[in-house]
Amino acid sequence: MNQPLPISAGDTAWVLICAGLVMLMTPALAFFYGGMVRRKNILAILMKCFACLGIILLAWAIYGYSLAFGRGNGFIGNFQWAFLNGVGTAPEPAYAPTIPHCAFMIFQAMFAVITPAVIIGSLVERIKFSAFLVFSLLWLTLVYIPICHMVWSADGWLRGMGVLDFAGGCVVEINCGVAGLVSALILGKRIGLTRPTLHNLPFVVLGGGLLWFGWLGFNAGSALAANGVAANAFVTTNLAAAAAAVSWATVEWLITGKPTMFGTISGVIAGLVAITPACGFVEPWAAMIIGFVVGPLSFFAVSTIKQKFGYDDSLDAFGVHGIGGFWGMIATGIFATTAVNPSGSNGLLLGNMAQLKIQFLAASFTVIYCAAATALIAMAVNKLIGLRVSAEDEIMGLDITQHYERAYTMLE
Amino acid sequence: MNQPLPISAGDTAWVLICAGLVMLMTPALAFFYGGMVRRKNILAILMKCFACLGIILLAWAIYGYSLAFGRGNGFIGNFQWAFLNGVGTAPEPAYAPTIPHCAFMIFQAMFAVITPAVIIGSLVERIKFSAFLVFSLLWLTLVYIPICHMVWSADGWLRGMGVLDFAGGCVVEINCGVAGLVSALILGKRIGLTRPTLHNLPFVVLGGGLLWFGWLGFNAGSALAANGVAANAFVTTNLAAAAAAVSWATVEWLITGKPTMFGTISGVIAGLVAITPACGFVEPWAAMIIGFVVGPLSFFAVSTIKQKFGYDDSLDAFGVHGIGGFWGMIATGIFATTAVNPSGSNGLLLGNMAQLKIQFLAASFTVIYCAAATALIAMAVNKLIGLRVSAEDEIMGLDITQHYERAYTMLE
Amino acid sequence: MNQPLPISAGDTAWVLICAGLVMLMTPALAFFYGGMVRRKNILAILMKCFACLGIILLAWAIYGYSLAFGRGNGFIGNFQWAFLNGVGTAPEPAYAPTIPHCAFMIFQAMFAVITPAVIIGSLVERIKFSAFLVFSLLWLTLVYIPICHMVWSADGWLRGMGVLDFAGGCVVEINCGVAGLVSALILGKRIGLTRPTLHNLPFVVLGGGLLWFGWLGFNAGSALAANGVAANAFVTTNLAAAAAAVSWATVEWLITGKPTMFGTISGVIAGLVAITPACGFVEPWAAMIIGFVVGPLSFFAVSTIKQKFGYDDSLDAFGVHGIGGFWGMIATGIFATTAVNPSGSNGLLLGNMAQLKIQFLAASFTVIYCAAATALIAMAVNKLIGLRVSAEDEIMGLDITQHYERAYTMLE
Amino acid sequence: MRLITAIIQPHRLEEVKKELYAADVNLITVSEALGHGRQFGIDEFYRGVKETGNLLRKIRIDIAVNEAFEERTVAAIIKGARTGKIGDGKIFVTDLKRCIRIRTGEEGSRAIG
Amino acid sequence: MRLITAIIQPHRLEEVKKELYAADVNLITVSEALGHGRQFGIDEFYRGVKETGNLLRKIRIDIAVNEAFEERTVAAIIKGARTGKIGDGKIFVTDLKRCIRIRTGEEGSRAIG
Amino acid sequence: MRLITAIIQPHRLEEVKKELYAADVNLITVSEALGHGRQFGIDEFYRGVKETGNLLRKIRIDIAVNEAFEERTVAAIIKGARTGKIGDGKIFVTDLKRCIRIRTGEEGSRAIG
Ligand SMILES: Nc1ncnc2c1ncn2[C@@H]1O[C@H](COP(=O)(O)OP(=O)(O)O)[C@@H](O)[C@H]1O
Ligand SMILES: Nc1ncnc2c1ncn2[C@@H]1O[C@H](COP(=O)(O)OP(=O)(O)O)[C@@H](O)[C@H]1O
Ligand SMILES: Nc1ncnc2c1ncn2[C@@H]1O[C@H](COP(=O)(O)OP(=O)(O)O)[C@@H](O)[C@H]1O
Repeated sequence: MNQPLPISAGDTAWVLICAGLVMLMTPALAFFYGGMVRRKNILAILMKCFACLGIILLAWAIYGYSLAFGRGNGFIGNFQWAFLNGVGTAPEPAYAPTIPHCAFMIFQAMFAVITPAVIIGSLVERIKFSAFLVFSLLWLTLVYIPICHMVWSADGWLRGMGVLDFAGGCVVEINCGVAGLVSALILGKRIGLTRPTLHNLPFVVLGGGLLWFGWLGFNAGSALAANGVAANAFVTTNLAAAAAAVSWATVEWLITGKPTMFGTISGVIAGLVAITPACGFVEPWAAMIIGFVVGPLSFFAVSTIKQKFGYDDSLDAFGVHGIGGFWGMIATGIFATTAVNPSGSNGLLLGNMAQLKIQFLAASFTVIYCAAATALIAMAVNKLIGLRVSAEDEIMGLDITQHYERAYTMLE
Repeated sequence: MNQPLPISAGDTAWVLICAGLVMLMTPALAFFYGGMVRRKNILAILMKCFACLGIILLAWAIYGYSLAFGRGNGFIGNFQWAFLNGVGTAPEPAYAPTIPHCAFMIFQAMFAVITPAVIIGSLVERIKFSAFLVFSLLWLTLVYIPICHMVWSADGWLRGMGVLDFAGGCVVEINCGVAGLVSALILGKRIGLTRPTLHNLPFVVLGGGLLWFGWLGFNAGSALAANGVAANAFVTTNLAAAAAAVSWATVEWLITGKPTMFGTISGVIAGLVAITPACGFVEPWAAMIIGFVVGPLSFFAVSTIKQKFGYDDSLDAFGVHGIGGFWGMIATGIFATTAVNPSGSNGLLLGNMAQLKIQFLAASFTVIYCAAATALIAMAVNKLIGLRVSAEDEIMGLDITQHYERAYTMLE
Repeated sequence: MNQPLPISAGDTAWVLICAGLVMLMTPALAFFYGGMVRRKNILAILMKCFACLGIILLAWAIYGYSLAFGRGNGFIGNFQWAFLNGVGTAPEPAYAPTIPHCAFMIFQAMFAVITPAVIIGSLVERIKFSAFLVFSLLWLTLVYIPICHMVWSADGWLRGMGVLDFAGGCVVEINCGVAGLVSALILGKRIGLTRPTLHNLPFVVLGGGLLWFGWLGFNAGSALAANGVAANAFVTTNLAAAAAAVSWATVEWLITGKPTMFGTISGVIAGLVAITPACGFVEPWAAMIIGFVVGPLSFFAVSTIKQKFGYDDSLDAFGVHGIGGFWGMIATGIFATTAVNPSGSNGLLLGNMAQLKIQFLAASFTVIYCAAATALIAMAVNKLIGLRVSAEDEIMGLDITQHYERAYTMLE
Repeated sequence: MRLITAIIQPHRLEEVKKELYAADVNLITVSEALGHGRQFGIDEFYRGVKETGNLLRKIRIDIAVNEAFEERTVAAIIKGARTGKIGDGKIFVTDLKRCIRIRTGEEGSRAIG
Repeated sequence: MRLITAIIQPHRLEEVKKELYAADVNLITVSEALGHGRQFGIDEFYRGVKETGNLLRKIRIDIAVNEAFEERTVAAIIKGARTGKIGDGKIFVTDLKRCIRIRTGEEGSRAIG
Repeated sequence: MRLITAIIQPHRLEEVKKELYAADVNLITVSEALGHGRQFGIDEFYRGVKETGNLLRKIRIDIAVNEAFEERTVAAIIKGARTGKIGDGKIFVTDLKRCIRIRTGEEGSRAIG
């Protein structure tokens, strides 16, 4: 780079604040999940979320960013930017020509943090803290980074094939959802669970509200500039969240007799998940449809399929993120239009069947690769240090046994 | 539009992040209100707030935005932008010439969401969920949209008359405050209430703190550009909130013997309300006065007037938003200066008595129109499906009876 | 100013949103602290935090900003900008040439608010509310404003000497940490305290998470423009927080057997503190080192030194902010490089021993000045109106005795 | 002396307190409880999964009285707590052997009031 | 009549309820408690400072029964609550003088069920 | 056997526990309560509206002991809880018919400790 590209203050302001919003999503997720478990296990969730912020930010700076976005081959990057060497304030034209390279790096870092954090939802109330640390670092390295490279990096093969994944339908959502399911299967069910575990629904709603807020940065920030595409993504994100909240609550109303707050906030998240890959490629009306559809889909997954098969995907990372992410990838292939984003493609509705196939292929590839790699990692960790706490510790609660502390002490 | 206007990245970043901040205000309001009721009724509040986010965002996209901002007559818009058709990424010069049209639309959408959400405060612990849904959609359509059109749209008659309402003194604050009072009167008092209902004051403060944060986007974002007017609005908003917090707490100190946290956070909200119409037109010193005055005004309304007349405006939407909004409109007529905002007007203090009259007229018109229309809507809904839950359900709590769920379950 | 400088929309958007983020830090701090005390004392903490927002914002507008940034002598400013007279929308080239002057003013205002708010952590569960008000106003005027002027104003002597303090290592962190220790010593220990006082660790984590989010604006906003320096500060801030979280938790794991959530979030804050002066001057790898080091440092301070000397710096303002801030100032002198920020200097590692000396001198001066002045103020207030509540009130709890209200009422 | 323990509906607490004060019974201890009785709980649903709501919120009141006050205390509780609907609760009376006022060390009837 | 009070481990509550219902004991009152017994609490650490965890969460169950039901109630509680580990808890039985149903005013054995 | 129930000020709990342990009484159950007695509550104000604070936070301690331990237990509680100010609380002693250790099924005096 002889002559660095000029930096746009507006775009830089936008991407930085969006990176901040995505950072906030991990604490938000901590509360979204934390309220759903018994109070003896809330700190263990908060702790794992902050552990992701801690270790994954460091890993990202040390090698993750370079492996994910460095120029390697179609599957994985290289170490050119290890220790953020060369990731300075000059823009990197391959990714974001109007903002400092390091702004792009940190925006991406927050995606790498929250993805394994979502997996926590499948493992709560029984996973050993040390095992989670090892698992999440391995998973980052062997699953997140490769998929991220394939879909988003300049030389990724899925990107080369033309897949549309605006903010992480494959990279984030399918990935964490499938990983959650697979690792929950390997980890096994919680002991003697006969009742719902929620101890503080307002915390769930607080986390969910902050997730919505943060997701606006997640999705609209993925435009990497404060332009029309960002504005469109911002609009579609809100509309999909709204539509899915309404459709989930409506299905509940029809089936169980009343709409619930827990269902509504679950619908919000499902809608945000589904619009993630699509938000920068589809029009607002399509976003509403995408949201409307995902509500019942995810509701059905968590209330019926999970019950039927009896797996303990405890807080439904799979039912919400896996299912929603897959639908979002497909929906992008249906509704995408270059009218919204000239650097995208048209989808099925505009006659481009090919795009739908690409979307399906990318989503399926992610499912298969992620499932296989996650299974190997989880089994390896299980062998090595054991995934689960002892039955006594599980009964006693993870907060006190894994962290020597309690969330609430209420005598004075 | 042959040649679309160029988009400013800085302005777009600003309006989008401000739209995000205003989005956050509705969950914030949910906690502000949710902490004030008995724990058997908190979810019913959170639920109604998220219902506003859900259904009103959709309604706004489908017809609301067009009816509010489309070119119709002086009272109401048209359907030119129904389904957001034509609301794309090119700027709409009539409203915000430097940002995508859809960014303006979604910023306004968040105002339409929070306004009916504020009304919830008057109806808590007894309104039927289905009735609230119908009520709020009707109210959006028949009250919010017309007033919004009259005050803010290119051809609104109040705007034509020269009313100054920077961020919603009439459109948002008076509107929701008066609607709250009127619908509370029609709904009637809660059963057998002899004690304050607050169950979690920290939640109230959490909500209030996030409301302050979000309100910065609400007010300063209303400049629709990241310019001097926005910066001025940002400053005046903070100062008015601070002044009203201090004056409310001081009045308490004098009257009841101690300043309270609940009073202080109430003062914050009252200050934010009062500065809403004024923030982009007045200087910082005037903002401090506006804030100082509203504290005692609202305190008096909620502690004395409400007790005296005995209406059950449960969480004081009227006392805080109605009273504060009216004072804010008047204060704008007193303190406005074109030194701050050349596209505004001077107020009384700079010799322009006319402006004060216009402000008074607009505020009064809003009171009357809103009161009449809200009364009709509330009575119609009451007739149709009944506004109130049964006495048994009210005693049992709305969470379990309206939503089949409970906020806190604390045995393990 | 004949011809006002043009305003950059991007920079203005950035600084305003950052000012909003810093505003949010005070409510965030309220929860961070509020969860750490017994439930009978949480409102008294929230109240003091909001009191800072209230009275200090007003004081800043009335005289604080002018005294801090107005042109006076090397030690203190003047009254040229009292009542914000002349602090309008035109940029002030001495401080931030591309944004409205009032945007710079309000960004700085939020720093002035949070600094005394941090001191609350040393005084909880026993300080009289009125005494805190007087103390904090005096402290703002006699400690914060002078130090701020010396370090940051155009004619401050420490700035003239070349001290590097990007976002407030001296001005904010050392200042509040030392003031906390000194005033805690004068205030004395709480009565009969034999157990930890935390009543709600999730609140601590909520506050801590929001503090991290807000701190991104605090640090990266201090670039006063959305440029490469801001992006670098944003990156270093996140990495230091992550590193310190990991190192604190690791030390716990080694010493007590398990890493805790409370330790991890404390590490986050310590990391944010330490990087505060350095963030705009050092590279990301250095930020990781700075964070790694501060974790054990602060852990040692709060778990060993405090126990040994037996002072009641209740929530560790000194151990975290004082120690962390001092280390941050020194670290800036070690790791600073003009490659990151041309308007900075090189540090020890690049051969500039002088910078390290300057940093040490500025930090030490702040310690000494702050300690002396704080001691005088605290003793004066103690003499005048008494710092402490009565023993009965302390036992009964500050919420009910100082504010006539209770945080949680849980019977229905 | 008697120890009277009542399990009542939460929303009747104010009424019961009023009746007790009216009957000159001023010293009481209140706590939270969850009850399972004849009263039919409402089913709850979490993400579509049904949970039979079988523990309902109740309030427990403990009152130590002299024999002479037993009847009026029971009567006051009934008056304040009765709605006639299932779920109104129960009153349990046990024999109280000793009652000591911590502050003074007084015992027996004098310590009760 | 008897008042049976059991202090059990929180995670056994569902099991105990099940056994009670199986034994036809359907009316119970549950509340939260903290217990200190033989069971060894886990030390807690807050910012490196040790706190001997000496109060563990327990559940308290109160059940009023007729004499005839005493044995089966005690047996059901034991069956549901026993894990064989220290901390399983205790059952306390006291004599219940009177039992009144608030809704109807009924007294004695008929009011208990 | 005796069931000793004490209502004390929350801030005396640590002291009471210390005295009980000193008196070799190690097994106790603690719970939260709200009390209304002679102690004068502080009026509360919410948005300017007065609320007579008439329920104050208390701690309830339940201890089952053998007769031989009754006196020292009562004495220990008094020693730990007494401040001499109104609100110190009460101790209630009832007769305990049976005491069963769930873990072992042991009954009576042996089950108590
Ligand atoms: N035998 C009992 N033992 C313990 N608690 C009881 C008993 N009977 C009733 N209760 C308590 O009283 C509450 C109300 O009893 P319920 O049978 O629902 O109504 P009612 O007394 O009006 O028939 C129950 O929820 C339970 O807490
Ligand atoms: N004598 C007693 N008085 C009051 N509560 C007791 C007594 N003995 C036991 N408990 C309660 O029962 C719980 C379990 O008792 P513990 O001694 O830990 O186990 P175990 O009964 O299996 O020996 C204690 O935590 C305490 O709450
Ligand atoms: N007769 C009683 N029945 C039930 N609880 C009582 C009784 N007397 C006192 N208490 C409890 O003891 C607490 C302290 O009693 P109070 O009269 O305030 O102080 P003191 O015992 O020092 O005179 C009360 O708040 C209440 O919880």
